[in-house]
Amino acid sequence: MLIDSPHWISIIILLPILGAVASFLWRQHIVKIALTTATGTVISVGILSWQVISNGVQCYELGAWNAPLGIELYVDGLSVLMLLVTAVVGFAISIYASAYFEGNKSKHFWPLWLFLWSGLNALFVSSDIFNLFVTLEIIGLSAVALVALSGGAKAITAAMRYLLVSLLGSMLYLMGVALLYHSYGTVDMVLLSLRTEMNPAMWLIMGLMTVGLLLKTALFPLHFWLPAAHSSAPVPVSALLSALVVKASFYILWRLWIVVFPLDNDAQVGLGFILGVLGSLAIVWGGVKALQQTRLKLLIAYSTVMQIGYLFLAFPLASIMGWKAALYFILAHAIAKTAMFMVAGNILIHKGHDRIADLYSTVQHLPLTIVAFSLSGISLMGLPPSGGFVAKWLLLEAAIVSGQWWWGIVLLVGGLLTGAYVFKVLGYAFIQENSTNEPRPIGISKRMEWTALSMALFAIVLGFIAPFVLGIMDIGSPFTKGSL
Amino acid sequence: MRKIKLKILEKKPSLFTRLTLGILMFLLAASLAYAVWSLPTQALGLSAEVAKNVEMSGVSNPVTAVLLNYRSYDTLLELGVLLLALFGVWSLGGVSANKSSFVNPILDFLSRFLVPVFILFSGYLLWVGGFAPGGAFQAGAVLAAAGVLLFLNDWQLERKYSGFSLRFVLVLGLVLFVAIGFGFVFLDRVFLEYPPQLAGGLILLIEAAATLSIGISLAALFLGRDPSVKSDSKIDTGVHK
Amino acid sequence: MNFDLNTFYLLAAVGLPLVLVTALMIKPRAKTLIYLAPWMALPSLLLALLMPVDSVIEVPWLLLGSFIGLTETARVFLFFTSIVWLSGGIYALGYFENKVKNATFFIWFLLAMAGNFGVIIAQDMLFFYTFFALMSLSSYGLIVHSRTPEALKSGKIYIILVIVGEMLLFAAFVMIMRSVASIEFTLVREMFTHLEENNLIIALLLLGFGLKAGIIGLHVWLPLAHPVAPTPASAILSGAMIATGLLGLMQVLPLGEVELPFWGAFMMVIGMTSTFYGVFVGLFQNNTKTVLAYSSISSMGIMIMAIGLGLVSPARWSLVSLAMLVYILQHGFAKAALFLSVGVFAKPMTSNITRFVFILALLIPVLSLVGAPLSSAFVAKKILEGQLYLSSSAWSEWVQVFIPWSSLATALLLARFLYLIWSKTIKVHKDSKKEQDNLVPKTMWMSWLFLVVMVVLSPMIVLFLGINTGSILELISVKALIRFSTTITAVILLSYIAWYITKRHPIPESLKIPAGDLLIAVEKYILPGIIKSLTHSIQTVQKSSRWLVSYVNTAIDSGLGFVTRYMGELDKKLKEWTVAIVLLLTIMFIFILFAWRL
Amino acid sequence: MTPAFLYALVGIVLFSIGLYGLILYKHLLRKILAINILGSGVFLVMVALAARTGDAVPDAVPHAMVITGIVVAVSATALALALMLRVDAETGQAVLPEDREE
Repeated sequence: MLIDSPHWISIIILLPILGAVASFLWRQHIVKIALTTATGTVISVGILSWQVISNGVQCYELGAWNAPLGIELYVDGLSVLMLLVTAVVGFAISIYASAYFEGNKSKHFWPLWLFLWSGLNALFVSSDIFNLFVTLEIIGLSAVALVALSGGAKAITAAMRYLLVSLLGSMLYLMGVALLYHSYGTVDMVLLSLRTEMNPAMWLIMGLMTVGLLLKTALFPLHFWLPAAHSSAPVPVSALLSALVVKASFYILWRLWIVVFPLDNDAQVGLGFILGVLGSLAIVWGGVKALQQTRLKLLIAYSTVMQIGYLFLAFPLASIMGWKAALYFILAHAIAKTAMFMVAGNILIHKGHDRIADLYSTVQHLPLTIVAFSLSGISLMGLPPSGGFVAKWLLLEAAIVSGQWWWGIVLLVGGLLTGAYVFKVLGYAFIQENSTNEPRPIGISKRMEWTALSMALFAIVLGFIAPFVLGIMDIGSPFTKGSL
Repeated sequence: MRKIKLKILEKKPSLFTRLTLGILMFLLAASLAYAVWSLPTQALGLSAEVAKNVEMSGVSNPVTAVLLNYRSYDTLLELGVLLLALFGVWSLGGVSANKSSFVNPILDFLSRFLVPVFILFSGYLLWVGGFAPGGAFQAGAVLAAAGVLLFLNDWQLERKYSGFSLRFVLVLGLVLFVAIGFGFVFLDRVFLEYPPQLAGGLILLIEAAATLSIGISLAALFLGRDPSVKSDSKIDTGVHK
Repeated sequence: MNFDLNTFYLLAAVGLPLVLVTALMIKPRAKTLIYLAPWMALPSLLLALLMPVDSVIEVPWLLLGSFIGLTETARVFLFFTSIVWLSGGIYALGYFENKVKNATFFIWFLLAMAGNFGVIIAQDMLFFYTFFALMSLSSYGLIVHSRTPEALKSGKIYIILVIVGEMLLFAAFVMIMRSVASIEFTLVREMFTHLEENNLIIALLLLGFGLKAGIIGLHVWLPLAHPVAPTPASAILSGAMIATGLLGLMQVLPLGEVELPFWGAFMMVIGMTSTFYGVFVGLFQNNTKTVLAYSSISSMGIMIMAIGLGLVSPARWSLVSLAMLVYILQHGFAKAALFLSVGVFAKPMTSNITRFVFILALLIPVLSLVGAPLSSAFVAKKILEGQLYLSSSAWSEWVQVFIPWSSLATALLLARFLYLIWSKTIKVHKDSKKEQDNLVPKTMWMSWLFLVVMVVLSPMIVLFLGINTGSILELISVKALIRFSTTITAVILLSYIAWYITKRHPIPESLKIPAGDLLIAVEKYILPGIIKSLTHSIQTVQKSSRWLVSYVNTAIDSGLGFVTRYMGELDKKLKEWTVAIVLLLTIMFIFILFAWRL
Repeated sequence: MTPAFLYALVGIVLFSIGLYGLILYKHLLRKILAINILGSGVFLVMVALAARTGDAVPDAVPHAMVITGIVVAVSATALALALMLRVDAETGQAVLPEDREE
């Protein structure tokens, strides 16, 4: 049966690559090719997820060579959810972009984005730390090129900085890979998890790989490249970067932390404390900075700096519930942030600017867009009913169970800060003013308003289907030591 | 070629900064050295595994066996990275090449002489890769060198080849790799698995296509723009500082 | 998956409004959809009437695993809430002349409706909290519907308080969750005594729910939000949504199980204060809807007092809660009817006869709120008093004095309301064609009259819903009749005196209490006062020492700007490669050190 | 000290020098070169340590990985150089805004 075939795991990687190539070759049909590829990829990911949900973990030995000689692909519940959120966000952004880009930009956008999608899928199913480096590079290079796509000094310099930072991060990671291989003779995560032990080389490996990936994830104080890159990119790209790309490096760090690094519970709590502190600082810093911004896109970019902080609060908790909270933060943030950037895009096209103080009357002209902003804001604040709320609830529970209630305070502070900047924007958008010297607002495509709203609604729905999602997370028990 | 100012006013960083950084770098190097030092002096790594399976791989050069058989997935993705870089560079619009009126006669003569040699050598490297150091990337690099030489001589790709045909050659390596890798899925094998008796031939085929694509991609990266698009007047400011 | 029919009915009642919201978003110009909006309350009404009570169902696939169902309390709430939503909605159909233009109103309306019903059927904290937030946040859309500056300002205050309230409740729920390890209300109530920080939890709950119920100090949003919201929205806010604050307290607090003398006493004092405070401030208002908002604050005060009574003597709770349910039900109908009447009387009537009939009808909710015999409020207060004779608590005497006086206060405030509405009714000229066109739409007065009828029937409804209050007729005594007529006479006399005096000597503007009393006071008097005294002291210092002043001035000048600038500087610094990578290496070395020490 | 370690140490030194250059130099071309030096250091460590097999044939896997790594580095460098040209064209200087000195 086609649907039971084990090869879907390779198809989800190959299909977007071939789509990228096809859209590069036949430029006159680019949007058709791209949307077909996007649909095909979503269906493939759906089939793969269904297989994993019904039959459990999937393993695929590429070239029929098993580890350590060959490369194995591996899909468990965590991978499935990452693939699914990539598919949902990716599909929505494809729809949105098909209305957003035109002409020359479109010609360059689709091959790059489909490559990025392929890289993300490849990353989430890989269990080989060197192969992860290659996928990380695919993601990094396509992301940089996508940022530069909007042209102009701001975007180009942001892309340049992003590229340098991304390369530095990759190299630090690769140094870790080199040392790991020469210490243990394999780059396969499963085998590494059986072999690694604490020794001086291991301390350094952990340090190098962690900071390399932190740099790519833009955790405070290494976030310096993110606001410029995320705010100057074209809107669909900003959404991709905030929703998916920063999560990719986080995902690797996460897997390493749980599986590869030889950390017992005490070590996880101890070392995790550093990450937890940095995460808390990111929340406060990102929140306050977001509040100070006068441009909507920059505000949203700083909000990403803040939201990344939440992911790291799970590290010191070192419990399965904490990890689940982190995963729910990833899902909720990915969906809500996509919606929020789409909102910014709609406003940008409609008004010709994104100055927060001049957003008046937006609610009259773009009611659906403002609803989308409010809904995604609710999810980011962690108010019910939303995905963000479930994540906060889980994290608080985990914090209290492990006796580290102080992370809960950070959570509440973060919620208030988010509330402040969301309502700052809404407050301006609700003002009604009939000014005559304003250039006539431009009508925007219904498709763009609706994708934004659908994403925002999905961020809310995520709050209602938690048991289902949390159930998927248990497949292959990715959060227990020695799994994978 | 557009020139950029190489010398800029770089204030020398303060002694404090340099000292701090120096100490940090020393610490980094020292700890790395300590880590490397602490590794066992002898480690087989995977060489035994590589050697054991090399007969099944279709080639006798272990590096090529790893690159195109055991870990061919990495190589496939890496061809993707190269193509991706090209997409990226082309998406930047490129800075147009100013037609220089003067062609260096020595360079011209040398290139006429060298380009065929380079192509021949590239073919040799490709073929030798099966059993000795060499292979698609080395061959591709030499091929690209020939292209660079031509570009330096103000050689231009004929217009009718610079569109679809060029793009087709650029993606050929990747597409053929995927096609052959996935082809055997229909014969009940997994992705990138070749029957051992066919492996040698298939690998050579993939490498040949890859060499072509890599060579042309690298040369195209050197050119820095999509030759089928007339230089974008907005980007080509021609500002020369 | 456990999925029985009851689960389906319960979720459908909450889900249907949401389905219609989606439909309305897709086709905001579809008139049929808008006309459907009020009827989305009907399934809940049927549910309240037909669903077996005390069926708590576990729904494991929803949220993090939910419990829903109808208890005795929930049924009463669901009944009157759905009726208020139904009539409010129908009223709104007439209220908005251009329904298509006001489609957004119905979107918020339906969202808040779903939230309200969800809160009522919730039997666990998470489900409750989720829908409580949905309701509170969507109400923002109702309040700012007109988009006038006042509406936006009230909306802003409302939303700030809502967010703060949500955070407090969230903190309380998580703390409960931590010790009870369950979110189900029944378990929460049982386990409450074993909670470690139960004082803190109760304080948080009281603040969170008090905001919704408008207890004194937390009431400031009410009189600001109600007048600016469209009339049907204020009716629903005051008739239905305000009561969810009480419902929350009744669901979580261990009423009837544990004696909490301090908190009981505290709530009684707070409740009684709210009752009289609301009336006092309300008497000075000129806007009919503001007066009603204050009256709601006053009524909620009585209910808070009753909850306090339940905490003081748990043995009495079963009957006290009966009284509460009866009172809340009737308050919902009556208050919603009064709000709706504002819109009805703002338009000309066909004839003076109609007007007369309408005025008579208007008296019904007024009198029943005051506690006229045969009304539910009368029954409720009777039950409360009856309890007190049996109770030995020191509080009983206080309450015995409180109840008649509260009736008098309510009556006074409502007299003010009647006066205002009377002075504003528009006299009709029979032959004026223009005014004929501008008559009250049928939907408006019919839904209003429907609520009035509900007020009349409420004692019967209470019995029908299975609350055994005993025969009403037995409760009526000569003493009660005398007491009621005394109250009414007193009110008429007092009102006349007040009218007479103010006619000659109008209350000076400076003495009038603005709507939003406390908040405005802080904004208008206290803050400027502080600033004034600050500047004054600075001036004094200036005279004595110059350098100090310049220092203070700069400090004030910089103020928060200092933080901003400092952060900006730091952010710029972080962008420098040197700083960024030194930080990176530092983090790495800290990491290595930690790993080494482990 | 075996030659393998000696080469690895050289790789480490290259790595540190590359990082030092990446931080201190402002011209983008130098930054890009610094990243390349840094990368070469990593590759050298990887390749050098592969010679610890004890016989003449080194471990082939790190060699293959380094070839992959080099191609990735070449691609990234190409993109970086193209970006640098654009930065220069847009701002008149091949320098990141935070490093500009005026």
